[in-house]
Amino acid sequence: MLDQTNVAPIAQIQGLRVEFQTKDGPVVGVENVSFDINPGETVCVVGESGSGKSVSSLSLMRLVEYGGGEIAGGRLLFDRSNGDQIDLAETSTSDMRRIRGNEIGMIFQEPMTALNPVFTVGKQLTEGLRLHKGMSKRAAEARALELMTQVRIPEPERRLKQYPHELSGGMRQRVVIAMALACEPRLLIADEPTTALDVTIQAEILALMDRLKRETGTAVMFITHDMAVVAQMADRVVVMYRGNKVEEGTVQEIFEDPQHGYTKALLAAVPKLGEMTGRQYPEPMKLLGSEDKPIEPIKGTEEVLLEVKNLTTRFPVKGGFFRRTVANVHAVEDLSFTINKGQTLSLVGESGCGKSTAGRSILRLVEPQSGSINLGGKDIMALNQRDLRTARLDMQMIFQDPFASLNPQMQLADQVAEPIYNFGTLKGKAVQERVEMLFDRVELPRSFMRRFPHELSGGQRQRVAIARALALNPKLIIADEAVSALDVSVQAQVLNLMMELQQEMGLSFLFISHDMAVVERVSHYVGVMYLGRIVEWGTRSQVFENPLHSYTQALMKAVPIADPRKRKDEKDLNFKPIPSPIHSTRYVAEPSEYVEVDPGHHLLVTDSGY
Amino acid sequence: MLTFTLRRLILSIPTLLFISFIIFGLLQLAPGDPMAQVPLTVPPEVKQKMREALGLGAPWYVQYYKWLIQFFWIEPKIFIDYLTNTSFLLGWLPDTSFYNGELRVISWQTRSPVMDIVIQRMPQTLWVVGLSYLVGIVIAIPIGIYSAYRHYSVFDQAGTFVTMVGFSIPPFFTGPLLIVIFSVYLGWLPSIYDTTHVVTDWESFKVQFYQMIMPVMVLALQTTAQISRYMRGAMLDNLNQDYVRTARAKGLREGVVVMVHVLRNSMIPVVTVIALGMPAIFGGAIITENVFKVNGIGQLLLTALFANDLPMVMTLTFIFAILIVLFNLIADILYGLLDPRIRYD
Amino acid sequence: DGHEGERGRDGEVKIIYWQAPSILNPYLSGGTKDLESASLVLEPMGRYDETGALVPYLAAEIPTVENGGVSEDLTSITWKIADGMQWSDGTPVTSADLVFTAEYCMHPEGGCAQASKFDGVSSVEAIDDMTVKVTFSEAKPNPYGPFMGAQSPILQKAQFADCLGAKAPECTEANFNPIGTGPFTVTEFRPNDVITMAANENFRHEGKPAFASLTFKGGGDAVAAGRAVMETGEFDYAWNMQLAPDVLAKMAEAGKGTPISAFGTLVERIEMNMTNPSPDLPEGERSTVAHPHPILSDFNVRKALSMAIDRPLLVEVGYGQAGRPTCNLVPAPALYASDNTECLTQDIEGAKALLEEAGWTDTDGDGVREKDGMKLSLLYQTSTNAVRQDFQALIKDWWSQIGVETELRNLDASVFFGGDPGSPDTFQKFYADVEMYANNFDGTDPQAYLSAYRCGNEPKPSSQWQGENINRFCNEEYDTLLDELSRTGELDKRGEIAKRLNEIITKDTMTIVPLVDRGRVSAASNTLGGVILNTWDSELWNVADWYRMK
Amino acid sequence: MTEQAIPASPIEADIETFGALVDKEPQKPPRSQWKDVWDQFRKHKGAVFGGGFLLFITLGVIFGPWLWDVDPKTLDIRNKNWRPIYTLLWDDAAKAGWAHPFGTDQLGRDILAQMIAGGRVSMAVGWLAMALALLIGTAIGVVSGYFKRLDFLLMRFTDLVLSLPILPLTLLAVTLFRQPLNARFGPEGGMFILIVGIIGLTSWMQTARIVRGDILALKEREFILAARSIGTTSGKIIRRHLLPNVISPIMVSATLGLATAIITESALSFLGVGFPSDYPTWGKLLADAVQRMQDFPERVLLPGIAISLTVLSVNYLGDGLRDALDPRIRGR
Ligand SMILES: Nc1ncnc2c1ncn2[C@@H]1O[C@H](COP(=O)(O)OP(=O)(O)OP(=O)(O)O)[C@@H](O)[C@H]1O
Ligand SMILES: Nc1ncnc2c1ncn2[C@@H]1O[C@H](COP(=O)(O)OP(=O)(O)OP(=O)(O)O)[C@@H](O)[C@H]1O
Ligand SMILES: [Mg+2]
Ligand SMILES: [Mg+2]
Ligand code: NI
Repeated sequence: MLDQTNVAPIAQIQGLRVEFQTKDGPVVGVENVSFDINPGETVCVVGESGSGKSVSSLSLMRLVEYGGGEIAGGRLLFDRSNGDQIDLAETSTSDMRRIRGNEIGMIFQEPMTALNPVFTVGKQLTEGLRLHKGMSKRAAEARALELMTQVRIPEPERRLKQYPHELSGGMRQRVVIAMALACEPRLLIADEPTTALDVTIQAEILALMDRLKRETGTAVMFITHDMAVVAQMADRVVVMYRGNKVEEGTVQEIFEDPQHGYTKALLAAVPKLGEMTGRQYPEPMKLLGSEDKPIEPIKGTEEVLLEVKNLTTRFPVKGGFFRRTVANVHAVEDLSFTINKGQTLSLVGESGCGKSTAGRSILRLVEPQSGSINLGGKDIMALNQRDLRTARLDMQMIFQDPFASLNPQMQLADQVAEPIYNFGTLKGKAVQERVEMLFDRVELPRSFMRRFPHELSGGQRQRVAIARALALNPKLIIADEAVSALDVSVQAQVLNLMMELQQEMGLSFLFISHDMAVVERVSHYVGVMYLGRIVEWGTRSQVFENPLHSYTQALMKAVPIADPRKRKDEKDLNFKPIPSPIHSTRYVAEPSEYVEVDPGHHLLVTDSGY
Repeated sequence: MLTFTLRRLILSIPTLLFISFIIFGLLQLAPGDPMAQVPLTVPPEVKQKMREALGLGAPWYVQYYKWLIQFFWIEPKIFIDYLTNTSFLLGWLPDTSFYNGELRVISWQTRSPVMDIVIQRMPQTLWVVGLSYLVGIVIAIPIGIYSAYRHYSVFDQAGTFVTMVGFSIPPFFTGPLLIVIFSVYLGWLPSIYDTTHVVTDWESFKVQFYQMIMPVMVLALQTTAQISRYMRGAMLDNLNQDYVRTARAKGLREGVVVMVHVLRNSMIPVVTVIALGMPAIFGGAIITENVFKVNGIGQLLLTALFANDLPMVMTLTFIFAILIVLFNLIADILYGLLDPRIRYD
Repeated sequence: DGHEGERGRDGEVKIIYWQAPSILNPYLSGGTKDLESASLVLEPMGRYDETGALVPYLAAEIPTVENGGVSEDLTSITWKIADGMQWSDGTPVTSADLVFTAEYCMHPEGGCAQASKFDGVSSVEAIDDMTVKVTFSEAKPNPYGPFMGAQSPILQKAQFADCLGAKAPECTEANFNPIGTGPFTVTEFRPNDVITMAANENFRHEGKPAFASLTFKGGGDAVAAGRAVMETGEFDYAWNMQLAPDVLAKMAEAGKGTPISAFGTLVERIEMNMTNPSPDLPEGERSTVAHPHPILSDFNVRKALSMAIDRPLLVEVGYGQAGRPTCNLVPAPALYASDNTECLTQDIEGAKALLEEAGWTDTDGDGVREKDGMKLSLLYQTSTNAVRQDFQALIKDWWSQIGVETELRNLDASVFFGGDPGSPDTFQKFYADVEMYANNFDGTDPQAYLSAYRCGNEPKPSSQWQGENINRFCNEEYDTLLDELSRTGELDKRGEIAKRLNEIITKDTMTIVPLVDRGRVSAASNTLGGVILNTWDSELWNVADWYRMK
Repeated sequence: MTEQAIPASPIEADIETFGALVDKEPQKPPRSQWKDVWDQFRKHKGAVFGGGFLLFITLGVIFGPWLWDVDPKTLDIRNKNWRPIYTLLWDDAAKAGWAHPFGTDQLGRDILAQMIAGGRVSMAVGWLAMALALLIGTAIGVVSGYFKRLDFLLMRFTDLVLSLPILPLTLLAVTLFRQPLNARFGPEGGMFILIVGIIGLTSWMQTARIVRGDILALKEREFILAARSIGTTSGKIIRRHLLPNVISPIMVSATLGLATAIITESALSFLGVGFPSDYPTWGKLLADAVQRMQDFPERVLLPGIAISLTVLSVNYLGDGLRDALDPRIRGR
C-alpha cells in the first residue's frame, strides 16, 4: 500500500497553525504543519513530547476550541463519505457533529479523565452507536460487547456495567479505543493509544487496527512516540518537532535514511530489546550530544531495602440494589519480592494484572488485606497514620495517569515543591532552586513552572510528576509507567536521569512498565506478574535470556521490534483469553509456591491461571 | 448500601431522641408564656389556674416523658387504627383498636390533638409550598444550565440579575407588592387564600389556580434563585472537564453533551440542595403563608410560637426534625447513587 | 332598605380577623379573637350595648335592685330566662344549663379563663326551670359578672356534661362546635384558620340573621385584613385595624369599605417603675419594694417626663380617629371618668424648669442632666408593635429635649406579656425604668381595675412575679379609698371615689402617665348594613342585625 | 547506536540542545499566583463593577455621616413625609427639597441619614454573619467530608441545628446573653454581637452539607492520593487541594448567605428580637415601609435597591473571584 497517489487523500492538513491564549500571551501549539492521510493508510505522527501532535489531531476534530485553542491558520480538508471535500476549519458545528465519532474517530491520550466518571462504560460505549448508527439499545449493547472483546478486555459483560474508576489504566485505555472504533470511522485518530498497554495487548490492538485498515479501508493517523510501534504499523511517518513538521516519508525511508537531525536523534534514542544481553548490570544509554560521558554500569548493593511478603489486596465488588459486596477483585494475590538498595526491580505484566495496585499497596495508599511490607527495617503495615507519613519520606510514587494525579488548581512549581514544604527538607530560596533544578533535570523549561496541568502536553505532565517524586530524594521510588507517556528522546533522558540518581544516591526503583526494552535497560531484577501474582522473577538476564514461564515467553514474543522489515504477523501471536480476577466472597485463594530454578530465578509452580 | 441505610436508620433513633430532648430543653428554657395572649384583664390568679390546667406546673422531666409517650406510643396507635379502619390504602385489613382514650398530644391553644390539626393543615402547605418548590426547581435548573453554558452571555447576566434581585428581596415585601398590583389595582387575583375551597370542576379549579399563583410565585422566586445559582456553579465546574471533550468527539449533539454528560455530574451537589430543601416544604413558609393567609403548617407554627403553645411547637419542630434526618439520609443515598466514586461503608 | 325579609336572604358574609380563633369555648381561652368568634354562636343572658347599657339577650329582663332581680344587700342576683329560648338543636334553654355553666367555670381543675367573672360566687342554684339565683359571699356592687357579656355565655349542659374540670380539653368536638343560641351555627371549625357557619334555623328572631352563611377567616396582619375589606372588597368586616392613620385613610380612599371606630376604656400609658431595676442588684431584689427607684422616686422627674409629652401629636401619628389624648387611667364611662385635661398641652420649658428646680442639672454639658452623680438616664421598654415604636421614638426625642437620656428596648409581645417568671423581659418583672403598654377593664365597672394598684399587690419574687400593681405603687389614701369603693353601691358615690382614685394615681403622683385613650377601629364593607361598633362587649354582638345593602 | 555527524537542517540551532525544551522568550521572574488571580479578576467586568459598587457602598456608609451629618434619629414631626427630591421633576407641589434629598419618614426622620446608618448596620451584620456562617459551614463540611469518623457525628449535629426552631432559640439567646453583652459592649454593640452570632450560627448548615458532598467526591480523586503519597498532611491536603476545588459552591453560599443575613436581621427586628426600634437597618426600613408602599414607594425602593445591589455586587464579585481562581478559565 505504498503507492496510493492515484487515490485522493481522505484528509489534508495544510499549513495548520494553532494558538492558545495564556496569561503570558499567545502560545503557539502548532506552527506550520501540512501532511495528507490517504484512505487505507496508516500515517504515524512521531515527535517530541509537546511538539503539537495532540493539538494537530484535536484540530482535525475541531475540538481545540473547547480547550482554549484557536485555529489561527491553515486548512483542514476532509473528504466526506459522499465524495464532497470540505474544510473542517470552517465547517458548521452541526456538520462537525455528524463527522465526529462517525467519520472521524478519536482515541484520547489520557484515558482516566477522558471517561465520564458517573456513567457506566457500557453507556458511554453505546451512546455513539445509537446516535450515528441508529441502533436499538439491545443492538448497541451487543455491538459494545463485541467491541470490548475485540479490544480484549477480560469479562466484557461485567465491565460494561462498571464505572471508569473501577478499571485499571490499561482497561480504560481500551475502553476509549473501543469507543473510537465503535462507528467504524473512515479516519481514526489514535493519540498514543497503546501507551498504557502491555505488549501482548498492544500487539493485539495494533493487529486489530491493522485488520480494520485492511478490511474497511480506514485511514489511521497514529500518534505515538514508540518507534517500535511505528515500525510495526506505519505506512508513512510524519516527524514533528516544536510545532513543525520536520520530515515526512515512508516508514522505510524514515528508519533507513533519516534526513533530519531530530529524526536521527530520535532513532538513536530508541531502546532495543536485546541490547543489554550479556551485561550484568543496567547502564545508562548513550545519547546524542553527550557521547563523551563515560558509561558506568550501576551495580547497586545487595542490601535489602524493601521486602514484601505475601501481599494481598482485594477490592470489593458491589452489586444488587443495595450495593452489597458480592465478590472481590483479587487485584494482588500473595505477592512477595525484595528490592535491594540502589537497584531496580521491574514489574511487568499485562494490563489489569495488579501492578499499580501492588505499587499503591506498598505505600499503603490502598490498604492491603494482608501481608507484610518492610522498608529499611520499618514495618510499614504496622505504622499508624502519622508514622506512615514520615515513612513516605523514603518512598515516593509516580502515578500512572499524570493528569489525574496533578491538582488542576495548583501551579506546577507549587506541586513540585509541595513534598519539600511538607517535610520541610529545604527552606527559603533553596526550595525555589531545587524546583528549578528538578525542572531542568526532567527537561522542562522553567517558564512551565507557572503553568497549570491542563496547559501541558501529556508527556510534559508526566515529567512534572517525575520531578515531584524526585523532590525529596527518597530511597525508593515506585514508578508506575513513569516513562510510558514520554517520547523516546525524553524517555531516554529521563531514564538516564533515573539511573544517574540511582548511581549517585543509591536510589531503589520499583519500576512498573510494559515496555520490555525499557525494562531490560533499567532493571537489576524483573518480576513478571499475571493475575495478581508474580509468575516468574529473577535477575534481568535470567528472565530475559531464559524465560521459563509460558506467560513470560508469550510476552517476550509479543514485543515489537523497531524495524519496519521485521513486522510481526498476527498469526505469530497466540492470544489467550484473560481469566477473571474476580471471585466470589467465599473463594479461598491458594498460596503462591515457587521453585528456584537457578539461584535467584523463581518460577511459580501453582496454577497461575495462564 | 443496605447496611449503610439500615445502620443510619437505626442510628437515627437515638439521634432523634437526642434532638427531641434538645428541642424540648430549648423550648423550656426560652422565655414566653402561653398566657401572654390572654388579655391583661384576666387576673393573675386565674392565669395561674389556667397554667396548672395545662400541666405547666409539672417538673420538666415529667412533661418530657409525657410528651415522649404521647408522641411515640399513643399517636402511632391512633395512626394504625386509622390506617386499618378508614384509610383507603389499608382499610381492608382487620380493624384494629389500639387506641383507647389515652391522652394525646394536646395543643394548649386549641385544646385539641396536635396531630389532627397538622393533618388538617397538610394539604394547603403541600399544595402551595410543594408546588412552589417544584416550580422553582423546574425554572431554576434550565436557567442554571443555560447560564453556565453561555457563561457571561446576555441571558446569563439577565438571569443572574433577576434571580439575585428576587432572592435579596424578602417575601414580606414581594408578597404585599404582588397583592397591591394584582389584587388591588388589577383585581385579577384574590389576596386571601381560601383554604376551604374544594376543586370539583373546571371552574373551581380555576379559582384554586388563581389563588395559588401569587404565593407559589413568591416562594418559587427564592427557590429559583438559590438552586439556579448552585446549578450554574456546578455546571461551570464540569463543563471544562476532559470527558466533555470525549463526549463531543463522539459527535453527540451539544444538547446531549450538556444535558446528559455534564448535567449528571453537576446534579450531584444540586440534588443535595434540593433534597435538603424538601423538609422545608413540610415545614411550610412562615412569612409567605402569613402574607397570603394560606394558613398552612408555617402559619400554624408561627401562631403556636407566639402563643407559646409548647406541645404544638414541640411536635411540629420534631416532625420537622424527623423529616430533616430522613431527607439527609436520602440525600446521602442519592449521593452514593449519583456518584459511583463515593463509598459509604 | 332591605332590613326585613326572610332568614338567609343575603347569602354570605365574610369576616376577617387577623388573629385566628383557636377555640370556640370562651371558658378555655381568654383571647379576644376566640371570645368574639364564639359570640356568634354562644350567647349570655345579657350584653352591653354600644353605650355600655345592659341589654337582655336570653334573659327576660336585666335584673336590678329596682326590679328586684338584685337583692338589696347586693349579695344575690336572680336571672330569669326569657320564654321560648332554644338551642340551635331545638332543645329549650333551661336553668340547668346556667347552673352547669357556672359549675363548669368554677371547677377547680378546669383552668377556666373567665374564673374572675365568678369571683365571690358562693352558689348558683336553679329556682325553677327558668330561674337561677346567684349568691355572692359578700356584697357585690356590680353583680353582673356571671352570665353577662361575651366572656360568660351559656353552655349547653347536654353537650358539655362530660367535659368538667380536667376533662375539659378532651372535648375537642364540643370546644370546636359548641351548640349555642346565637344567630349562627358552626359548620366547620379549622383551628387557627377559618370557621364556616350557617344561619341558626332555631334563632329566636324571625327573619334573622339576614345571611345564610358566614365565613370567619383568621390570619395575616392588620394591613392585609384592611386591604381585603377596603381595597379589594373580598371581605365584609375586618377587626382591629391597628394601623397608622395615614395608612388607614389611604385604604379607605379605595372606596370599598370604611373604618369605623368607638371608644372604650383602653388606655395606652407609660408606667413608672417606683423600684430600682438596676442589674447591679442581686437577682430577687431588682424591681422590688426593698429598693426605691433612684430617679423616678422623685415626683418632679415623673411630672417633667409627663409634661414633655405631646399627647395630641402622639394620637395624630399613631391612632388618628381611633385615639384621643387622655390624662386618665379610667377614660370612660362618663360616670367614672375624671375631667382632668391638665396634661394635654406639652410644656417642654416647664418640664426643664421643674427638673432644674429639683436639682437635676446638666453639669458636664453632655445634654443629659445629673443629680448627685446620678445621670438622668432611663430604660424605656415596650412590646414590639409599629405604633409603639413610633411612640418610643417621639417620646425619646422629647425627653432628650429636657435633658433625659433614654435607651429604648422593644420585646416580643409573647415574652413581654407572658408571665413566665423565668424571663427577665416580662412587663410584670419590669426590669426597666419605664414601660409602655395598654390596658382596660371588662364591662363598665372600674373597681377591679383600680384595685390592682393596691399596696402589696405588686409582682414580687414571693408571688412568682404575679400581681397587677406593675408600678409597685403604694399609697395609703388610695388603699383606704379602695376599701370604701368596694362597700359603696350607690352609683354617683362610686363615681366620685373612682375619679379620686384615678387622679391619685395619675395626676397627683404621676405614677401612671396615660397617653392615649384608644378606641376600637374596625373596617366594614360599604355594602354591609347594621354594623354598630361596640367596645363594651363582643364587636359582633349584633351580627344578627347585619344585612347586605342593595 | 550510530554516531554520525548531524546534517544541516532548517532548525539546526535547536538541535544543539535537542531534547530539552527551552523557553523561547527570556524567563520572567516568578510571580505569585495571586497576581494572576488579580489580573484575571480585573478582566471580569462584573467583578470590577461589583467590587467597585461594594467599595462605594462601604465607604458611603462609613464616611457618609461626615458628608451628610443629619442625625438619623432626630424627629422633625413638622417636616414629616417629605418626598425624595426627584419628585419635583414631575410634581412641583411635592413636599421635597434639598434639606432631605431622599425625603423623610412618617416621623420626620431624614431618610438619607437613615439609609446611611442602616447601611452600616446591615452591611456589618450581613458580612460578619455571612463570614461566620461560611467559616463554620466550610469547616464542618470539610471535616466531616474528609474524616470519615467524624462524619456521622457532625452531620447529625447539622441535622440538630437545622431542626432547631429559630424564634425560640433567638428569644432564649436574647434572654441569656443580652445582659452580659450589654454590660460589656453597650446596648447596641451587645445586640449587634448577639444578632450576628445568632444569624451566623443558624445559617451554616447548607454550606456544610454542600461542601461535605463535594469533598466526598474530591477525596476520591487521584491527585489527593498523590498528595498523600508525598506526605501531605491532612490539614494541608484540605487547605491546598480540597478547598480551592470547592470554591465554587462556597462562593454561591457566600452570596446567598449575605442576602439571607441581611433579610434575617430585618425579620428578627420584625419579630421584636432585633435591634432597638430606633436603630435603623435596611431590612427594618424596608419592613416598616411596606405599609405605605403605595404612597411612598421610595421608602421601600431605596432600602430594597440598596440590599439588592449589595447582594448583586457580592454575587458578581463571587463570580469574578471564582473565575479568577479557576486556572482553566483564567488561562483565557
Ligand atoms: N490549553 C493549553 N494552553 C496552553 N498551552 C497548551 C495548551 N494545550 C497544549 N499546549 C501546548 O501546546 C504544545 C503542544 O501540545 P500537544 O498536546 O499537542 O503535545 P503532544 O505533541 O501531544 O505531546 P505529548 O506527546 O507529550 O502528548 C505544548 O507545548 C503544550 O504545552
Ligand atoms: N478502585 C477499584 N475498585 C475496584 N476494582 C479495582 C479498583 N482499582 C483497580 N481495580 C481492579 O484491580 C485490578 C488490578 O488493577 P491495577 O490498576 O492494579 O492494574 P495494572 O496492573 O496497574 O494495570 P495497567 O497496566 O492497565 O495499569 C483490575 O482488575 C482492576 O479492575
Ligand atoms: Mg499529546
Ligand atoms: Mg496501572
Ligand atoms: Ni548509536
